[in-house]
Amino acid sequence: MSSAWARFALLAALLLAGCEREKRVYSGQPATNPAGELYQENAYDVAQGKRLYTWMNCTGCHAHGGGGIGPALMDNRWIYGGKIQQIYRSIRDGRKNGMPAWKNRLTDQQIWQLAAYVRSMGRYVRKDVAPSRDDALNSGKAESRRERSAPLEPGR
Amino acid sequence: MNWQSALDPHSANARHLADLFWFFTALCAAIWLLVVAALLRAIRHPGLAGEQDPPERQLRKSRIVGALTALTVLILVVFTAASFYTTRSFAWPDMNTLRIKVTGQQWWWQVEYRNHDASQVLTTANEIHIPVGRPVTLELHATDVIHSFWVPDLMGKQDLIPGRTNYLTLQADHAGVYRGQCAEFCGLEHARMAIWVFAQEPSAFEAWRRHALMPNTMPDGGAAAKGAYIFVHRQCASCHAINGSDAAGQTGPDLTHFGARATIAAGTLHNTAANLDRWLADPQAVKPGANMPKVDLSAPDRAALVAFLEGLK
Amino acid sequence: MSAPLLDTDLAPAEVSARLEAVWSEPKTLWGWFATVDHKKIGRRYVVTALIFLLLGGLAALVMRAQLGTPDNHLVGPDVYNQLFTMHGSTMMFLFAVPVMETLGVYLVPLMIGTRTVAFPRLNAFSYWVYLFGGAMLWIAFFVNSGPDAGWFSYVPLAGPQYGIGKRSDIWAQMITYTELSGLAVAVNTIVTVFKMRCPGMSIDRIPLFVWAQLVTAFMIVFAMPAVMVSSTMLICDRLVGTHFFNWAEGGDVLLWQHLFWFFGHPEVYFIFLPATGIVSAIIVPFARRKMFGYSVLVLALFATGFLAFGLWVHHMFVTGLPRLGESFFTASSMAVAVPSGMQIFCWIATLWDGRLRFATPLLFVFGFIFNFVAGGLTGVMVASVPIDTQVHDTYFVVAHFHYVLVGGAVFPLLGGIYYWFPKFYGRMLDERMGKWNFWLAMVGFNLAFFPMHILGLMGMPRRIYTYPAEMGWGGMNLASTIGAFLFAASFALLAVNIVRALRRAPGAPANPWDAGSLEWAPASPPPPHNFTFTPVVASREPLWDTPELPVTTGLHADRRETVITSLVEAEPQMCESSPPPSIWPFVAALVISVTLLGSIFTPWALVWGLVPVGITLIGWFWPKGAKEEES
Amino acid sequence: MKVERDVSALPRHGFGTHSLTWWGTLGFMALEGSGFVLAAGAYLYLMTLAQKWPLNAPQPDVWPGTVVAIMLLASLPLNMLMSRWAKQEDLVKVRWGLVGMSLFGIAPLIVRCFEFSAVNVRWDDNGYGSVVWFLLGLHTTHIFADVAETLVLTALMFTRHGQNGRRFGDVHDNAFYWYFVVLTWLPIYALLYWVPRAA
Repeated sequence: MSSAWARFALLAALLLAGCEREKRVYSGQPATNPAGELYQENAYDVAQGKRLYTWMNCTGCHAHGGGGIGPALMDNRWIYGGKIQQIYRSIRDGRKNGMPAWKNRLTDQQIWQLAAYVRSMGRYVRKDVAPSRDDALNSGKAESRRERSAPLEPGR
Repeated sequence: MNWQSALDPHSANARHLADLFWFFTALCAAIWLLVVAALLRAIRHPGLAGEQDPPERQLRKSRIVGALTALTVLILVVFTAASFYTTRSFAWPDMNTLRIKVTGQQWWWQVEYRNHDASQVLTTANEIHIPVGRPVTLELHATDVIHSFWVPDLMGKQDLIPGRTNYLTLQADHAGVYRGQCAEFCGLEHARMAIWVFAQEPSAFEAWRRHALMPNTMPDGGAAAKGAYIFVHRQCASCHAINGSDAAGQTGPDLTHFGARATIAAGTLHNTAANLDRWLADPQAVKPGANMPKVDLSAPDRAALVAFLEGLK
Repeated sequence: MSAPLLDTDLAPAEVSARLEAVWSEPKTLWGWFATVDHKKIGRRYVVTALIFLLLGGLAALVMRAQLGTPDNHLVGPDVYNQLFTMHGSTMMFLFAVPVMETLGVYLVPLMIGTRTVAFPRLNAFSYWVYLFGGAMLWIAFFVNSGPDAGWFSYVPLAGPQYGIGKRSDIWAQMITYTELSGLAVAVNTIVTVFKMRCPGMSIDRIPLFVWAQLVTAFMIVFAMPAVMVSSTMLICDRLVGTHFFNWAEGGDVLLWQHLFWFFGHPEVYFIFLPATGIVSAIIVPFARRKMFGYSVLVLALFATGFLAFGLWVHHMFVTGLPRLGESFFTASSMAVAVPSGMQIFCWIATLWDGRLRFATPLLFVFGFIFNFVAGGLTGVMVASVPIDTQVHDTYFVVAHFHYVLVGGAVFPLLGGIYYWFPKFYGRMLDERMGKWNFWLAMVGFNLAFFPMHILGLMGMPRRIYTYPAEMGWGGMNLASTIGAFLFAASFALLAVNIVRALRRAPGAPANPWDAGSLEWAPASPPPPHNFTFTPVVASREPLWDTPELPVTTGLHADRRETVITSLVEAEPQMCESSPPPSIWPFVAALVISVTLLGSIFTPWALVWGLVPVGITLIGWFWPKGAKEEES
Repeated sequence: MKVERDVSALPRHGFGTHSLTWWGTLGFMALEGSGFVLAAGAYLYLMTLAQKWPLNAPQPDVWPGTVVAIMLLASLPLNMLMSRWAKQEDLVKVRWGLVGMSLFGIAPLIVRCFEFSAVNVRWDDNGYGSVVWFLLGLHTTHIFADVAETLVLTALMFTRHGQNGRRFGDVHDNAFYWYFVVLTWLPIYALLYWVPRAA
């Protein structure tokens, strides 16, 4: 009997995860998410982050995650930490050696979305939340098809 | 107000379409009435004994059905021919006329007046100005999903398809304002993706074009100057460009001469100071899902921005 | 093997009792899931489809409420887009096509005088797959993952980049389920009609309803694979990174539209042709007259079925295709009006001299002609390329296809429900409520959809979730919304009528309408084996022409067996046994559904799923020693 | 009761056009065939849009596909005999024929594994790769399904259920379907390997 309940609970959890994954909040994020974790569990936010990644020309330095002038974003080496809050801070405030601060160029919500997308590049988000390929020139495996990178190395 | 109606044509092309439409409608309505009359007559007609028609009656009915079928074929031939000749009456796209590249994006229109001379290339958004009495060739592109360009007063619609280029010829008979909107479902804000066509006398058009090519002069004092500073140094400039300022964002609509435009956010609101303030306060409350984020601005900052943008005539 | 027991060895009453026992399944839970009775499956299918009609209708009502006034905020764009996608997908894939196909699952064997369908287990499997697919779609909707790219799922909007989340995957996989089930039913119908008609039912005596089902089944076999191919390509683009629709890597956006409409246009006829079959089936008994122009009507079915494959491009007139091609497709789209016209003429010619009985089913046929002809004529208008450039993707088209699909298929279906309800459930529906139902439906439907023609011409595009007041569309939208609620009320009345009838004791006679076709020969509802002795027919309306049907003997009375006849003349060729109940179709449908659902999240699910799917299929086909399997 | 026909003397199972499953198999061939035609149509459609074909990929290596074609064709005589033996209800011949057909089915599947790499393009490289893999995958599914069915039938025929007219009907229909699997490969083979060379 208890296993039946457990199965039911699992099913309910899966369905609710579906709810969260697809929710679309257009304006700001509710106060229930002060640390911004929910952004990386939401397919819409991650997809918006991916748009911003292109629109803000992040590819100029980081390419499609493999890095170039700037560091790679799809491996497990994170100079300033790979948690979403740390990535958020890197984008918002910028980092030395060339990473500009985006706090006056993007809104808080957009920075969170961008950070959530960056997390998806090494597939540190769920597979069903990570974006699929773009309608553009082939740039390798889409985020949703990548294997999750190795566990994060602690930030320096 | 018939500013977006297929039945209120303001160009030769749209008139041909409306004429064809009325021709079809008249004939179809007559056919419908005849069928319904026949049905009513059949209902009232007294029944005959037996389960099957006698042979001579069968033959008579067969002749009638045969004749009606032949008549159907004839009418359809007429319809097909009429359609064919209406299509033929439309000119092929002419690349030597005024060419305007229209790019559909989620959920606004980018408009670029082509010219061999790079200094004469003009970029604007959500509004097209055309000279009256001259064919204008629209070059239709899309960068994200499929959209469809449709200004019914002037011409039928044509899709904008990623990876393909379509052409549409517009020619307005007389000066006026014609509204159109995206006709192919394109996602969240498909409902709020309007475009306005301003048909102007050639001289007025030329004057508009010259003016629109010029950079905006930046305000040198007061609220507007503060607004200009905010625009360039806050989030606005990441996506929007204004010729004459340092703002050079490429992903949102070009806002040069924004104050002279009729609407905000692709026809969502009329362009008034109050509406602009409402839009800037929270775009997502007005056009949920649009790519313009809610930027945290104090009321005075917003007022300054409004003053600046509305001043970009 | 025990000595075979033939029906000639027993008294007729004894045969009937034996066959009833042989053709029933145990009245247990297992029996409920294991049944392969085409009538039970058919009834479940129809009821399930009507539940989906209810859900799709509710979605439409919310949409109408939203559009009733300008700048309305009842629902936002996200919910609205999901609503119209759900409405369209549900009505097309989960209601209209299945309900029409499976009215045939119930009626075709009865009408052709046989005991079951050709592949009863496949039939049960179809139902379960369909049920699971539909349930998945609606559960997804309720957890905020309803598809939102329209029932046509155009790429790139439904593609990997712009179709965010799992929504379009769910749509694409729902297609797999429903097409699997639709194709299986189609094959079943074809073989049943080809090989199982009772002796004497040569091809010139097949009821028009059965002809319609047969032609539809053929269309399904050739058209549905197109949407299977395209939805598989879509899901591959989304999940494993193929580039079918990626214009930057050698794919093409319009490839989707070609494939989708190669299926999508014939699909309209999957719905309409069986509806014409219903119309023909109703007109004859209620006009008390044999059909005028039987062969013309059969020819018209074939002509429509054939032409339907040559007009898919008329959905793409504004995509910028070459002009010459457009002219061809204008002509072909118009040509399809010819067979429809011929059908209408023949029906009116039959009614002309008939001694009409103004019962509800016939009223719905009148409503059908009234509405469908209007929809057909606006169809001729949109077939014209120049006119289409103005009305394409506007409310004019919404009006047009609702006149065709609701007027042309739902009205006949409602008439069919009133006509066949006594056969399905052994009870009559109330005639007075039926007439109310009809008039309410007529008024509601026309009030809801007529103004949309004008709205479209006034520039209102489809699929917009709101519009500004200054567009001047408010009044007519409000009228349309009121009409939609009236139309919904007519369905509520039907529901009340059905519930009240079901609460009465059964007592409908075998042939309450004094009809001539075979489904009215057995009791209402028919026994599990349909016919104690397979009838022999000598005309198109056997119950009229031979009050006591001649029969066939020599089948076994101790196992499920049917007569197999020749393709054209329906002369007996052999006796085929029919499989007993089995739980395996249900299990197989369950396992395949879980596998397909899993594949939305990881393609490996298809690989892992092979093992359980293989096991269930072996379980399904491995003989268990029943008489039917060994003889 | 007026008896007009008596069927007690008629056979209780049949082959070919008398059999329901034969018609059912034909129905499934028709719909799968229509799937093949549409997939091939998609291939040709994308080909006409492309600047060059194969698109950004070397020509496919013809050998594995050719070997598959030869293997499939080589299986036809035995398949033909199988149909005949099944009709004659010769259990011993049918048993060993099925073993043979299982091998004739498995062998091309093994070569097919190499074929996927011999096309010199991956499904996620570009539209050309996608449609090549799609056609190849579609056909592989058909071989796989028929081989699986053949294996189960083989096992079945070696049990006590084998000596039964209905089983021979199944064997006959299985052989019928194998023709379809073999014959569909020929146009796809031509399309995948020779059309791009001719273009």
